[in-house]
Amino acid sequence: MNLLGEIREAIKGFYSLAVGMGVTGKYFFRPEVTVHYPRKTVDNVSTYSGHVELQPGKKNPDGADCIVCGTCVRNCPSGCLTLEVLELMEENPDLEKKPKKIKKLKALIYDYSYCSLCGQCIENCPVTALGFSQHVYWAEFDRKAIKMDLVARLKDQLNAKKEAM
Amino acid sequence: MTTETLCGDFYTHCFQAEQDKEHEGRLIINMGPQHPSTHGVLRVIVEMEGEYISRAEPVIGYLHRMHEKMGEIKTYHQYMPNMGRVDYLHALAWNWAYIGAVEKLCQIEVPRRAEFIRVITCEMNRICSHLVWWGAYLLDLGAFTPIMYSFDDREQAVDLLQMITGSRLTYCYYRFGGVRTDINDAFIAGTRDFCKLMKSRLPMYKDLVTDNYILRKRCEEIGVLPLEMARRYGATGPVLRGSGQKYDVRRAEPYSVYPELDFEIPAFPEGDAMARYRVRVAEMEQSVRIIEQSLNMLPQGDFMAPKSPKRIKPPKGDVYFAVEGARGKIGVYIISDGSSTPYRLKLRSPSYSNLSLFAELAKGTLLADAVSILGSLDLVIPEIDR
Amino acid sequence: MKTSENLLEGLDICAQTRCRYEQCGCVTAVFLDQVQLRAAASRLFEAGYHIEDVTGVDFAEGIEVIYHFDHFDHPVDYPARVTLRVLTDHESPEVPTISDIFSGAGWHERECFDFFGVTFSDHPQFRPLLLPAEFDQHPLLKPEKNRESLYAFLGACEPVKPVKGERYHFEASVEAPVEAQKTPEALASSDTGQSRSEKA
Amino acid sequence: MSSLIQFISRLIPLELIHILIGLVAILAFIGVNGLVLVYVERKVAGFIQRRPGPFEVGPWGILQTLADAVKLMGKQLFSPSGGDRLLFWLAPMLAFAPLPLLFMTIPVGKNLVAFDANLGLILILAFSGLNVLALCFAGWGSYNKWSLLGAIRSVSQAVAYEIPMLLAVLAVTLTTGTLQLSAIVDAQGVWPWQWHFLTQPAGFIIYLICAFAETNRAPFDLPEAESELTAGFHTEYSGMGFGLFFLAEYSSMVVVSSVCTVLFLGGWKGPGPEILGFVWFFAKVYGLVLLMMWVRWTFPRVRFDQLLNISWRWLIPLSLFNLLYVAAVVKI
Repeated sequence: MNLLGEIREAIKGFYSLAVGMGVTGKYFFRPEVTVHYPRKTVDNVSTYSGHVELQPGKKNPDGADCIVCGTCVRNCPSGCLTLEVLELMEENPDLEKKPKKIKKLKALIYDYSYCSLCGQCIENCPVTALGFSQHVYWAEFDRKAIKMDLVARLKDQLNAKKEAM
Repeated sequence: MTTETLCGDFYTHCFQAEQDKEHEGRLIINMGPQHPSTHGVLRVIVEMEGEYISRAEPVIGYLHRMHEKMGEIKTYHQYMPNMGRVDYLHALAWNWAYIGAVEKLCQIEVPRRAEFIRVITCEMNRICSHLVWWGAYLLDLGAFTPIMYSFDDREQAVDLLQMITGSRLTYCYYRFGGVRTDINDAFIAGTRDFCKLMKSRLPMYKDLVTDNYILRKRCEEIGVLPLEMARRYGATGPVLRGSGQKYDVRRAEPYSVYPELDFEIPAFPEGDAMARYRVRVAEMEQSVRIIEQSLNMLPQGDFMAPKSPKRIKPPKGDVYFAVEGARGKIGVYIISDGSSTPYRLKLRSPSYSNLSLFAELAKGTLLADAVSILGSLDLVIPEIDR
Repeated sequence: MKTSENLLEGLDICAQTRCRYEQCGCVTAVFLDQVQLRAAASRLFEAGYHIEDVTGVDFAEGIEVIYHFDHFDHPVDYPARVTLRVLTDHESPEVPTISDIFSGAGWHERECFDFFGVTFSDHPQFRPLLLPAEFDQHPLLKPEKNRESLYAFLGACEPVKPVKGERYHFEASVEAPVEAQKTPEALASSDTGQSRSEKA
Repeated sequence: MSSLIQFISRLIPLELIHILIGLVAILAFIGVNGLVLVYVERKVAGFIQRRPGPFEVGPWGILQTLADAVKLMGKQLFSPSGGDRLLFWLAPMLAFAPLPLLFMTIPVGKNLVAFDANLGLILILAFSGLNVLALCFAGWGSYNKWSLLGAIRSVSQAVAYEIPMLLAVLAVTLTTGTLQLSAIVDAQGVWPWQWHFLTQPAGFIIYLICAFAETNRAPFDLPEAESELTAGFHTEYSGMGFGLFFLAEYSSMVVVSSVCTVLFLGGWKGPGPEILGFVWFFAKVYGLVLLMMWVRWTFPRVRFDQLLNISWRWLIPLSLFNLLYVAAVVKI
C-alpha cells in the first residue's frame, strides 16, 4: 500500500508540475509589461519627489520668496544645503533711523549626493520657497556634477519659461 | 600549524579554533559575503562534511552604519529619513516604529484619518515586502520566473505609494502627529484596483509555486524550528508564526486603529520552511483585507494633527514602542534627556534575532537546505547590521 | 497567569520603577544587582518570556545594561514587557551573560560589547559581531562631559520606590546617597529642577 | 572530372572525404546552433517573464549573442593561483572536443549522416560520458571549494543518470535489433502513431528526465546550482573557457534531443516528401529543446539527495520494468 501511496503522490506531483507549466505557457503569449525606457517613459513622474529646488515665488515672480532665515540649512539631516547671503544696506534710508541691513539670497548651494529627499527643508520653510522637483532622469558621470546652485537653477528655469512664451 | 590553516581572517580563525580535533579535515567554506543566496552582504562560515553542514556561523556587520549613534547626534526630526534606510523593504513600518515612539514620549495625538492612512500605506508596503521575499526565495531555490511576476505586482503597489509619498523605496512619509500628505481619490481608486488585482493573482501564485511538487519537497520538513527554540532566540514575525504561535504585535500590543480592524493572524504549527512560506502568503491576503476595510472606514478630517509641534523636545524618560513589520517585531527604545536629541536610541530589528538562530537551525542540514532556510527567514541585511 | 511583579518577588531588587504602559511601553522596570541578573532571567524564561533586546546606556555612574523581555500569550490590552537593568562601572565593565538561558541574548550581548565595551562573562562565543575585530573603540560611549546622571532618568516614568532599605545599592557615586535618601516625591521634583538648571 | 575524383579517392578514401565534409558541417552547425539557442533561450525566458528579452543589438536583438561571443573571446583568460593549470584548461576543451563526434552518427535526413556507424548509439553514449570528466577536471583544477563541490555533484549525478538512460535506450534497441541510428529510424514509420514513444511511453519519459540531468539543465542543474554553489564548476572560468562550457551545454542539449528524436520520435520521418526529412528532424529536435527551456524557466531546482533518489528509487526500477515490458510485450 505504501508503494501505491507513493505512486499516487508521484502522479499528483507530476500533475502539479504540469499546472505550473501551464501558467508559464499562458504567460508566454501575454503581452510584455516592460517599458522600453529610452524610447518610452513611465507616466507617473509627476508624483515623484525629485531633488529639492527653489520654487518661483508668489511675491517675487522673478526669483524665490526666500527670506534667508536659514531654517532649511538647520533642519537638513545631512547638511547638504549651504546659504550664501548677500548683505545690502536699505536703499531708501530713513534719515532718522539707522539704515537697516537687508539680507538677500545670493546662492543656495545644494549637494544632491548627500540629500535623502526627506523633505524637512521644504516642510520647515516659513515661506514655502522650496519644493520637490520632478527632475527624475538626471544622471551625471561625476559626483561633483550634481552639486548645484538652486538660485541659478531657478533663474535658468524662469528664463527658459520666458523664452518659451 | 601549516600555512593552509592560517589563511582567512579573524572570524575564520575563531571558527577553525573551535573545530574538534577529530574533524580537522572537514571543509570550511565561506558562504558570502558575496554569494547569490545571502541577499546582500551576509557571510556564513560553514563547516561541511560532504554536502552536510556540521557547523555554521553567520558573520555580520558588513553593512553596519551605526544608526544608533546617528540618533544621538541628530534631532528628532532629522533622524526620520534614517528609518527608511534601516529596512528598505518595509520602510514604512520602521518609520512608524520611530514616529510612534516619539509620539508616545511626547503624548502627541494623531488624527483618526492619519491613523487609517498609516494603516493603508503600511500594509501596502508589507505586501510589497512579502512579494519581494516571495520572488527572492524562489530565486534561492532556483526558479527564476516568479520574481518577475511578483515584481510586476509590486510595481503597481509601489506606483501607488509613490503617488502619495513621492518616493519608491526608502519612504520618509510619516510625521510626528500625522502623515506628510493626504491621500487623494486617485490613490483610493488605485488601491481598490490593486486589492482586486492581488486577489486575482494569488491563485496564480498558488498554481505556479505553492502547489509545485518540487518546491514542496524543498520546503516541507526543512529547517523545523520548534516553538521553544524560537522563543529562546526571540524570533518574531512570520518565523515565529510558522512555528505555530499566534503572536502579532498588531494584536498583542495594539497600536493605532488595528483593534478596530477585522483580520486574522495566520499561524501554521509545522515550523518548517513551508509553514513560514504559507504564513507570508496568508499575510498578503490579510493585508489586502485590512486595506479594503480601512478604505471603507476612512474618515474625513485632518491628516496632520493641527497642534503638532515644529520642534520636538520630549520630557525626560524612556519609551519602548513596537510595531509589526514584515519580518517581525520592530522595536524602538528611546531614552530622552529632555533635549532636542535622544540620549540613547536603540533599534530592535527582527531580522537580527531571526538570523541568530540560523547557526543552530542549519546544523546537520544539507547545503541546499541551508539556502532554503536562510531564504525562509526573510533576511534584510541592512536591518540586521543597522 | 503570574503578573510580572510577583514573578520577580524575592529577588534582591535595588529599585523598581512602576511604569505605565501607555507612557513608556513596558509594565515593569526593575533595577537589579548584577548577582541577581541570571536568577531573574531564568525566572522570566520559565514563565515563558522571550528576549527582545539587550542594550546599554552610558551614564555618569556607569554603563547601564538594559534587557527587554516580552511574553507571547498575555491577555489583550495587557502587554507584558519587562525591563531589567543592571549597572556596571566604566573601568572594567562586566556583566554575567544570560546567553545560556536565552540563546538569542548571545548576539545582543556581543553587540553590546561592540558598542559599549561591556564584557559578558562566560559568554561562549565572545568576539566582536558588528564592528571589525581590529577596531578597539566603542562608539556609543559618551565623552565624560556629556554623560548624565542615572538618577535623573530612573524616576522619569513615575517616582522610584526604594524596595530594600532606604538606600539604592549603587556603587561609587558621589550624588547617590544624597539623591537616594530623598523621598520619591522629592526625587521626582528634583528631576525637573535638574533639567531646569541644565537649560540655564 | 571523374578521373580527378578517382585520383583523389585513390589518395584519400571516399569515406574519409565524406566524414571530413560532415565534420566541417557539424562544426559550423555547433557554432551557429550555440548562437541561435542562446538567443532563443533568452527570448523564451523573456516572453515567459513578460519581458522583451534581448532587443537592443540588431533587429529584435538577434545580434546580441554574437556580441556576447565577441566579448567572451576578447576577455582575458585567468587561471586561479594554486589551481592545476593543466587540468583547468584541459577541462573546457574536453567538454567541447567530443561534441563533433557525437553529431557524426546522427542521421539528419535520409542518407544525410556524416558517419553511419553500425554501433552509432554506443559511440554517442560513450563519448557523452566524457563530459563528466570535463566537469570533474574543471572543479578540481579551479582550486575553489565551491567548484569542487560542483564537481563532486556532477560525478555522482552523471553516474546515477547514465544507468536509467542506458536502460531506456536498450529497450528501443531491443525492439529494433540494431544499434545503428539510421536503422532505428527506418524501423519507425512516417506517422506519429508508428513512432516508439507510443509503444514505449515509459521509456520516452525516462529518457527525457535523464536528458535534463545529463545536460545539467534546470531543474537538475546541480553542478552549477547558482544560488547554492555560486556557479559550481565554472565559477573560476572567464572568457572563452566559460564560452566553451556554454557552447558545450547548448550543443549537448541538441545531441540529447536528436537522440531522443531518433529513438522515440521517428527521426527525420514525417508526412511529406523524403527530401524534406531534415525539416521534420530539426522541427522535432528544436521542439524538444524548447520544452527543455520551458521547463527551466518554470520550476525550482531539486535538492541533491532528491535528485539521486529520483534516479535510484524511481527511474532505475521503472526502466527495468520498461525493459521487461518491451521484451515481453512489444517484441512478441
